Amino acid sequence: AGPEVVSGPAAQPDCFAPWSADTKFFKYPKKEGPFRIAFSNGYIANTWRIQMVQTAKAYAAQPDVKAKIKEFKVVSTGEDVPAQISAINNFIDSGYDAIVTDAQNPTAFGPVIKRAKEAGIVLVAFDNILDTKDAINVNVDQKGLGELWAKWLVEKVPNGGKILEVRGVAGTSVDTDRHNGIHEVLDASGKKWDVTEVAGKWDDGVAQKVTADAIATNGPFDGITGQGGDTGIVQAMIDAKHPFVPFGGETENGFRKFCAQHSADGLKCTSAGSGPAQVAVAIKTAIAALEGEVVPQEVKLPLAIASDPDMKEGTDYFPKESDNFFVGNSFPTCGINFSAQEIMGQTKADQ
Amino acid sequence: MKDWRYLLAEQRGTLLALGIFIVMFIIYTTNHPAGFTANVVQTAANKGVLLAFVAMAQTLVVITAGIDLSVGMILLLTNCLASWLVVGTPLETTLGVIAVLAAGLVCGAINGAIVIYGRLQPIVATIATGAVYYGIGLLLRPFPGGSVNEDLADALTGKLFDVIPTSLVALLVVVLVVWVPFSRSEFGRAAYAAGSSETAAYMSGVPIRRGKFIAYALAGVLASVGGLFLTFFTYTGEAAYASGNSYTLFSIAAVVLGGVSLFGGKGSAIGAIFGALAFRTIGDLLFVFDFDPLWQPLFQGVILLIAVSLGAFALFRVRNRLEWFL
Amino acid sequence: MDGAVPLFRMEGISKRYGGVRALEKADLEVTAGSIHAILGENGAGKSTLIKTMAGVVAPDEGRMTLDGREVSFASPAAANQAGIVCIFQELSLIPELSVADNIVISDPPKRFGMIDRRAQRQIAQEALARAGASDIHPRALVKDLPLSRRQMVEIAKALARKPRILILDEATSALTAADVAKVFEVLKRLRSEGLALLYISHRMNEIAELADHCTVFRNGRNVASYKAGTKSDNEVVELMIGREYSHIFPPKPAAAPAATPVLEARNLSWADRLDNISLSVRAGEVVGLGGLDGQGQRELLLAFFGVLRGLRGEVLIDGKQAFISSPKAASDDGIGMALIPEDRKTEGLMLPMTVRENLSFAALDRLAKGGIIDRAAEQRLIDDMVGLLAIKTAGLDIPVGALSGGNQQKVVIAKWLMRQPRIILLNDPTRGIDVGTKQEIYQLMRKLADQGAAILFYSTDYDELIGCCDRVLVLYDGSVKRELVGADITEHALIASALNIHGEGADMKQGAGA
Amino acid sequence: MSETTLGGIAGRMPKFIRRADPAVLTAFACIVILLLLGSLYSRSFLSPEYLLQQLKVASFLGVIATGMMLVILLGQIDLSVPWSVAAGAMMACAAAAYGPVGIALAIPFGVLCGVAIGIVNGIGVAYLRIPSMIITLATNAVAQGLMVVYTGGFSPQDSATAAMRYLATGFTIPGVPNAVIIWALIGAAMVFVLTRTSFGRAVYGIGNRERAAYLSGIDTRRIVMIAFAVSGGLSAFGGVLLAGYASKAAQSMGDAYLLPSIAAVVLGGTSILGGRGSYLGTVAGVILITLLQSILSVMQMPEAGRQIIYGVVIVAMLLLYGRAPASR
Ligand SMILES: Nc1ncnc2c1ncn2[C@@H]1O[C@H](COP(=O)(O)OP(=O)(O)OP(=O)(O)O)[C@@H](O)[C@H]1O
Ligand SMILES: Nc1ncnc2c1ncn2[C@@H]1O[C@H](COP(=O)(O)OP(=O)(O)OP(=O)(O)O)[C@@H](O)[C@H]1O
Ligand SMILES: O[C@@H]1[C@@H](O)[C@H](O)OC[C@H]1O
Ligand SMILES: [Mg+2]
Ligand SMILES: [Mg+2]
Repeated sequence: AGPEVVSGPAAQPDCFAPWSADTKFFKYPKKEGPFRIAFSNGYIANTWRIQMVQTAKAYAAQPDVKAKIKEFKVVSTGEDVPAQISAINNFIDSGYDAIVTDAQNPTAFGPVIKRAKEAGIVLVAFDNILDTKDAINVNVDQKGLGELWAKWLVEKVPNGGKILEVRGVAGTSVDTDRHNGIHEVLDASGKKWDVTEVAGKWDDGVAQKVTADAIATNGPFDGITGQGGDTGIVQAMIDAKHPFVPFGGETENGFRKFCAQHSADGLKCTSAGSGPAQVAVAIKTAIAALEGEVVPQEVKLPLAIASDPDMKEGTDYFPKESDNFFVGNSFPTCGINFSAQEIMGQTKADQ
Repeated sequence: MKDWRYLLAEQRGTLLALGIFIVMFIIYTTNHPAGFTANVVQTAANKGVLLAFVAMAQTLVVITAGIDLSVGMILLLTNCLASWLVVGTPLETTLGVIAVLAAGLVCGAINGAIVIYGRLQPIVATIATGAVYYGIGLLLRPFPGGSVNEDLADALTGKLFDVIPTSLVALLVVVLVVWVPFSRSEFGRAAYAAGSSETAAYMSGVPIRRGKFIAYALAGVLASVGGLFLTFFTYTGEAAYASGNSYTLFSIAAVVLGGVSLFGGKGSAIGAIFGALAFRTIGDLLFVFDFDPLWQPLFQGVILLIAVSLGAFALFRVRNRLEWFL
Repeated sequence: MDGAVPLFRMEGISKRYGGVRALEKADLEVTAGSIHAILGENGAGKSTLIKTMAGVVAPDEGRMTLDGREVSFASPAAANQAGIVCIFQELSLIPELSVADNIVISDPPKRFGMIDRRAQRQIAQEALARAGASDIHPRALVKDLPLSRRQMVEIAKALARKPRILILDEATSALTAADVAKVFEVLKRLRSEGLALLYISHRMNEIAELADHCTVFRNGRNVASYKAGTKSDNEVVELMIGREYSHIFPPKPAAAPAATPVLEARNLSWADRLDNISLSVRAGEVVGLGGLDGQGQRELLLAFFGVLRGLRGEVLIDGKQAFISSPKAASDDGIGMALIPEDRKTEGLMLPMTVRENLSFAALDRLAKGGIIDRAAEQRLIDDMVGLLAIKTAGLDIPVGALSGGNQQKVVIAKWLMRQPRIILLNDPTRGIDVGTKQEIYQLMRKLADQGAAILFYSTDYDELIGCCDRVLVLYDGSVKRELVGADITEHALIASALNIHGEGADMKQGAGA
Repeated sequence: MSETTLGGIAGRMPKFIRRADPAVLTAFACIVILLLLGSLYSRSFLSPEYLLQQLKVASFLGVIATGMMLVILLGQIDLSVPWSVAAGAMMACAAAAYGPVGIALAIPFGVLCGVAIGIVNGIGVAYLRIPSMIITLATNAVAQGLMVVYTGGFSPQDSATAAMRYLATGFTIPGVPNAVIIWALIGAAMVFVLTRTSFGRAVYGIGNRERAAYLSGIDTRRIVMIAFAVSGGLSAFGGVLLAGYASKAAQSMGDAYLLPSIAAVVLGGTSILGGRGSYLGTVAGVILITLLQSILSVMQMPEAGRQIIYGVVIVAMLLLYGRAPASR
């Protein structure tokens, strides 16, 4: 009872952009709304995920979306993969029309994907996507992100030099993809690069610590790239009185604040990443699929990029706000325009 | 005399765990949109059995008054290993399964050797070996992947006669093949004796070291059975640090819920199994009650807090305050 | 020795613990078919000697022969294999296991490689019966049994191993007279069956009744070996302590003081263990608690000390009703109570901590100003106590666990005297303590009473009750059955009322334990 | 009974022999060896900047491990460290959103939140007699739940106040980071408490034999309760410092401190069974762990190798000096 494979383009081609030229397109049998949609999240205890869950709720509450949804259920199961698999199994057994997931493991969901397909349920993964051709994946280009950061460094450090690469959580595909992207570009540049790799675990504290260590023993560096915890990395540079150098990093507001503040001193940044609002795109995709529209099997989201010298106060960073949220939260091509403040602030007003 | 009273007293922890589990599971299934169906039970069983294996492993060590903070990492390591080895023809698959179990045995034996012959305190010793096992797991699977013999995997995570979850049958088999002989053997008794009072056991000529060593080694085997099941359940290997840690911590919770004393010498793996199933059902309750996703972790925490505090009610019956101290 | 070939012989055995010489070239000969008593004051090396025999302790030098062949045991299991079975002074039962499990622990019967639980139970029942303790259920957990029952289990366990040499290291210290009698029958039977028995006890009357041969230890050496009955008690005691010995009990004052009672109980009841107990203790008085073990004496002391919950009835201090909810409250200045607990190793002391820390532990609140310990004051008080009680220790900063039992007991007493208590509760304080130390403790008790303390004293030893107490209350089944005063305190009266013979059924069986 | 009676003998043994714990000495020796090994890789391992940087980073773990040690001395354990750290950091930052008063009270408020978690642990362990390993696991889960709800529902401020930054990264004495001074002060206070106060004695007493301590008239439940409260407070304070260091609070910031804090305490020679251990040992353990992590990180060892070496080194060091005495 799976979808029909059809030829493109997708129904809303600006938003549902196929990953590559050979991406397949799906057309599911049209169903009558309103739909029962379930969302299976894994881990929840970081800001990115909280912002993501809030965005999901806000999106589902928008009048036009709400009209199409009969029930929107969210379950967060923690870090444990089997618990998430079971949650999805339960959703399947309970007859939801579509299941959206941020998966703890890309390869572990084979049996679930099979069952969902047999039951005719639309399964959409985003952020941590699934390694499959039988469900829909929505994501930013993680490897492209690494490439982007490396290109920035190649451009700003034209003669090659010493680079500090602060990586994420070992063993995740996100970390690997980004790392590979970085190194492919650096290698291809033909310059001589001396890269010091440390693991910052996408966490400011950890990243700051390992950066401080690296500066003390292997510094100074000519350029830096960080996958996350970038506020901490800059902080460590400041604490160690390390000169400001070009930096390719994520979209944390704190990082961007630093970039804007110290741009003149040499902290030339490009900041891009995976916005938590992809969840809204994923839900949107699920609804489109249920309505029988043509959707690509892999949806590629644009990176929300802001680079020196074009970082604008009030759109790209917010000096008065927390360091801790990810600014890139809107996907205009999909009509998803939440700002992070709106998301995190809105509920504050509700309480 | 009143033999059954003694029997009841012996099994009190296990029965309490069984009771807690049944109550929770009834609440769960009666509120489940799909109800008490074979599928719902199978889903719950597959998830629960995994933790049950790890909890059994933890039980063996806890009985000796030790603790194994590396069980979760042995689970990960053997999961990664299985995702390489448990593939191919039935013969290859069988050899793979044996190799995985052997790896678990080796991990457990290393823990045992360090704790018993190295005379290190189990908590730190296993924190350290856990790091090593995780590191090896990460070497095997730098990122998630691999595969498993899917026929075997489907068979063991599926249903027997379309009703009984095979995983439960497998759990039963492991209980019969590992736990029952162990607990009734001289070495099992030595493990209990050592946990209850190591000096007394030594003075009585009990083979303490062997008993403890076997307990640790079998714990490694049971954790690797868990690792196998994880592979069957997910078709892959993954060295996920956080998940390994949470299995370790969950196993402690399961063991306590199952009436196994962390002070050693008391409790049974059967209790720990029900403890594990009950613990898993706490997570399932999220599914049937409509909780705001942000409140879900808090809900789970509070239920856990209540569950572990249940045992404290017995305290109000204590009339002699010296009984507070063991 | 009767010309018989010794079954087992130890020659020149030495063992040191750090600076302590536990054994110094000790010798011993054991013959089949006889009971050999080993005597000596606390710390003389008796336990170390038999631990060496039993494979628990590895000797530093010396040799052991069994049947003329040289042997050495790597573990207790190895000694068991050779037929040497020991009932250790510190019980070696496993609390969380059942009585039956414990009895067969070293060599359980097996079927298909697994323990045969039916056979095990059979063995246990037989062994319990042989030890005269068939009232103990084989399925009961050892931790649920009172100390006296545990000692019986320990004896049954030893018998189940079919030993050639059976060693009892103060195995009867917690037993009641009735149990002791049963055990003695068993031991005599074993002797007639050709076993060699080694018997360690501080109770002279037991040795007199049982032993064929005696060896006295002092400071790690055997100082005398003689045929039982050839020396008077006084001679033996002098051999043990290495000096003259007389007047074990201090004289009692002529008349009891007539002040208002410092400690009084009215209709005190608790659970099913204490039943309507009323009693009073005046300043300057030593009141004994008698009766068979386990008749509520320990509970009564714990009740006064604020340990028990759900107490009914009244406790009065200086005639005023008091609600004591914890040992802390009991020891506070207004009340000034102290309890010398039953088991010094788990209740009285923190064995790994130093003598100093243990001594001041109960008086910290007095030694500290604003929570900070006044170390000079601490030192002064400790010096006083160590002097007063003549505590024998290699220093104040060694672990208290390294002291011999008698000295450990003195530390327990001293730590409470540091608070200058007005009411002193003593729970069998001389168990397993040598005569010399006992004497010191008796004198101390009387001295404290003379200085105005009210003392409530539980003992399993009738001689002590007779020698020390102004009055004795005999408990039976949780209530006071009889009060004996002055000259009425006789062994006969104590035993009779302990068995409750005065009241109803004359042939009461002592079976309250299990 | 007649020979050497009397107590004045205490003074005879030289003090340093009685005091110096071989485990602590070996731990410090291991630190030196680690540094020497590191310096083979890069000269900068012996540079003052690197060493100070290590001490600064160590002081966060040091503050947290101080609380852990207190609890371990009781024979208990505190598994609620991760979210006590996070709660302390997050709540301190959150308080700063409430005007000048909030900013002034930010640090005490954060610490207080940790104390609150500790009190729940303490009630569970002391009054309900729940094994600490499990009750602290549960409170950790509850604290996590509360933080998730709070963050999602109230989007609290999460940047550190100037005072927090100053405490963690500023300098009062030139050359010595404030964090190190704070750790030194807390450590000194701890040493004083453990060795000179009745509370400290009671802690060791309870760790050795709670029953005997209770019968000695110690309010054991109060002591246990206080120890857990202190542990919670110190964890939270560690979180406050960490937030100051990173200039912001984050959810997962405590995760990396649970196992290292236990390992540090035990590497320092404190018995996990309670009743035995000295603070100096914990200092050594903290520095050891910090250095080890740092050296492995700087050597660019891949994560897998790092974990393996970390584990092996800990086992090796414990085998060197952390073994229990042989049984006979
Ligand atoms: N494990 C040990 N560590 C340190 N000292 C010990 C140890 N065992 C025995 N000793 C010391 O050896 C000496 C002899 O002890 P032993 O137990 O043999 O005496 P004992 O005659 O059995 O005394 P008691 O009548 O009190 O049982 C004592 O001074 C004791 O302190
Ligand atoms: N593992 C040990 N470590 C240190 N000292 C020990 C150890 N085991 C025994 N001892 C000490 O050895 C001595 C002899 O111990 P044992 O228990 O046989 O006799 P005791 O202490 O005199 O007890 P009791 O008075 O009950 O007979 C005691 O001083 C005891 O504390
Ligand atoms: O994609 C990542 C997300 O899964 C994690 O939770 O937070 C960091 C992000 O980069
Ligand atoms: Mg002895
Ligand atoms: Mg003794």
